[in-house]
Amino acid sequence: MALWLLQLAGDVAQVAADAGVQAAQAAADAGTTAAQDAAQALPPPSSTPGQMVGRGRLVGGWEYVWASYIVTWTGIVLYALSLWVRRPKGEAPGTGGRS
Amino acid sequence: MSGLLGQSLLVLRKDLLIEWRTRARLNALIFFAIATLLLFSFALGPDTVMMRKHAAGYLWLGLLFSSMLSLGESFRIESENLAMDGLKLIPVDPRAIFLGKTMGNTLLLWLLSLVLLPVTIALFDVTVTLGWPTLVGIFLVGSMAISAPGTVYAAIASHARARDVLLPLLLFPILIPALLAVVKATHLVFEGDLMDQLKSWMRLLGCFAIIYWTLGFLLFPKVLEDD
Amino acid sequence: MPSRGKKRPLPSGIDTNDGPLSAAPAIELHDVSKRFGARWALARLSYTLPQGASLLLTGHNGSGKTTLLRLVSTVTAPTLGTLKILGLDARADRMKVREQVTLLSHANFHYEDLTAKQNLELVAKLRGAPGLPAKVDGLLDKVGLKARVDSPVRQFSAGMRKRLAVARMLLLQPKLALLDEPFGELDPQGIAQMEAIMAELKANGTTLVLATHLLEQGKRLTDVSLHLENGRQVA
Amino acid sequence: MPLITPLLILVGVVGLLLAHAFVPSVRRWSWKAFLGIAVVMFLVQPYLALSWAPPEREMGEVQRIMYMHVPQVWMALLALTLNFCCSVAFLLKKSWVTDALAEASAEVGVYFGAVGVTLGAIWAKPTWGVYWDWDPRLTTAAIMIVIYMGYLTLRRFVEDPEKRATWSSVMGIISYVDLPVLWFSVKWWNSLHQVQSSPKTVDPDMTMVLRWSATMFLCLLSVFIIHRFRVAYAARQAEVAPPEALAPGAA
Repeated sequence: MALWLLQLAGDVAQVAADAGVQAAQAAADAGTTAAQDAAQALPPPSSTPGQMVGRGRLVGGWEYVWASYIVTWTGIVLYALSLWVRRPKGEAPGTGGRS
Repeated sequence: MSGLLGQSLLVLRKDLLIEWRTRARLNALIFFAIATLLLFSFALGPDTVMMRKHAAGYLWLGLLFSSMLSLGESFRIESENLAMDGLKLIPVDPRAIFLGKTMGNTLLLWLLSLVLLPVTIALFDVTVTLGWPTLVGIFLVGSMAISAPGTVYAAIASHARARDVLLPLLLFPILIPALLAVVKATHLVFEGDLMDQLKSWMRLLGCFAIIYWTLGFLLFPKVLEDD
Repeated sequence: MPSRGKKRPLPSGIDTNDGPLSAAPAIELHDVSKRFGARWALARLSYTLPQGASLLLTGHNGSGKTTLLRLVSTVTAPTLGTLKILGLDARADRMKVREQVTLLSHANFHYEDLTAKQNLELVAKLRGAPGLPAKVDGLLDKVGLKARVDSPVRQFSAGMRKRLAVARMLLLQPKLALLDEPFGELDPQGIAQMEAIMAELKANGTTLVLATHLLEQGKRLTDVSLHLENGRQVA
Repeated sequence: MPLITPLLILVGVVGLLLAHAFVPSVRRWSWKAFLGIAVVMFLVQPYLALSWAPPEREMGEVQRIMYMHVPQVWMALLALTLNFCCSVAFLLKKSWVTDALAEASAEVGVYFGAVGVTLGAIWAKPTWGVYWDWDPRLTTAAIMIVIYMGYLTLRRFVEDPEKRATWSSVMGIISYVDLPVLWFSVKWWNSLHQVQSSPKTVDPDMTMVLRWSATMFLCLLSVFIIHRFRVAYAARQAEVAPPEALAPGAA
């Protein structure tokens, strides 16, 4: 359990790093100031659904968003699989650990 | 019955007596702690400024590693001849066993910290800026904070498989708040407390100690007795 | 606790109302089972031992004798079933039971690094009854350890450890004495000495439960017997 | 979609959870309901989180990681709270149900915590420039996972079911009580190190998507815990089942 999670974290980190080489460089420069500014002043909230609050100082970075989805979904599939492998044997059909 | 406190003190006295009669073991523990500090200073290289800055951390890491040995040992003597069962059957209140053992482990750790202090000063070139009584007090509260959860977990680990691996594995992460607080406090005593942070760190450390002495007192009977 | 009865009811088990004030049996097991890991060391054992009657516990190694004695001593609790000792619940009134019951076991509870005398003094002080520490020397003399009172237990032979354990048991003045192989590791002279000590205990009204392979001595000291096989009562 | 939708679904899910806890007949099918709700919500969630919700002012698109990261950390905390409750309950009254539930919730909590921390690290890279910046939240969560991995290790190292249950309950209580102290210590320790704070948002659209994701992960958490509980409970039953030695009449 722990092992594959660690491996997974490592792999994803690698993938994300490869994918976002250029963006990460830009982000690294913008990142520190961005986070500090954000802590101080927040924009007035938009109440209209769908309207953009702003373009965001940090441009791009979609590969990180995708990486987060990949990690989550892979995790869910693998954990569900591990539950299925460990399902109690000899139970009446329908109540077993099938998910 | 000689009362809870009386029994606790008798258990403490017994542990100290055994510790005194096996002085060789105590000496080995002290040398182990000193050797750990030496290793840290070797690993860090000859950068004096950095050594001084991190001295508090190394001192407490050395103490933490030594405490694993002393905690394990304090329950090994109880599992020889099932002496712990004998204590239970006299009968001794399990809470008295907890209090006595925790006091014993606290004293031992405190003693160890006092022995390590001159070594730290010599190796890492630190100065005690805020006064010795403060430092000795911090050492005492720090030893109390490590001993209470340490005693509960050592009792559990001493009955489980692979106890030598299990104890640090369970105990280290739990102790992180206490370790951060005591290292910070010690560091401030060494380097001076310009921003008056010592009080809040000591409050955190004190809270940790109180919480775990209380929890240990309440939960130790569950560890010791079959229910 | 009611005073223990001098009258010795004959061992037929369940009905023990023939004792005088001591209506409570010494040991009352009801459907007791004990599991260690995946193994059942005792299985559905029900048995009643009246006070004053002494029990001989027989069976091969691993038949559950030691487990039974440890259960009765309250040092461990049964997995299933209920257990009453001297009329007290072995779980709820654990501390009161322990004041009246002692266990003499293979693991003899000594601290290796303390001397014989320090070990006994510790027990006496922890028990807290007045006058106990004064008895330590006499008891060490009685079990034949007078010459070695100040040697650490680590230097003792197995037989000497056994003697010290007997002194510990006598110090605690039990109403119910649980003896797990009391003659083990003793020389013939020691066996005779121990038998005399136990006979004296019994004459003073202590209920004995004796697990031993020395059937001859065992039968002389007891009135009833219980044979265990694979954790089950056979006879 | 009305902004209140996720709250309504959440109320339904919580109601079903309560029914699962107190009505035995519900237990046979409730996990399928949770799974169904989870699947539907999972299908909609990418649209909500990746397109419908506005990008954040400072962090732009990267902030969308929050909809995955934050709810999963919440779920971890929720599972560990359940573990604490089960630990206390077991010490008060011995029961294999609470023991198995404690085991299940600890493992699922560690799982969600590990994924949450991984996502936190991924989020940290574009915003702070490094994967690990000793942010108090991230650090506390990471130590928390280590603590509960120790808990799971202890469970594996003790063979006797009664002892395992008692000792792990003691450890569950001690570990849970440690979490707030840990949080404060890491926060103070960090505040001297540097000031770091994740942006918060009050945009109602963002709140709606966050609630949607939280409800979705709550369903998933329920499915995982129910099934992990079945695994643990069956193992416990096999361990404590009276063998033929205890069959009636054998005595």
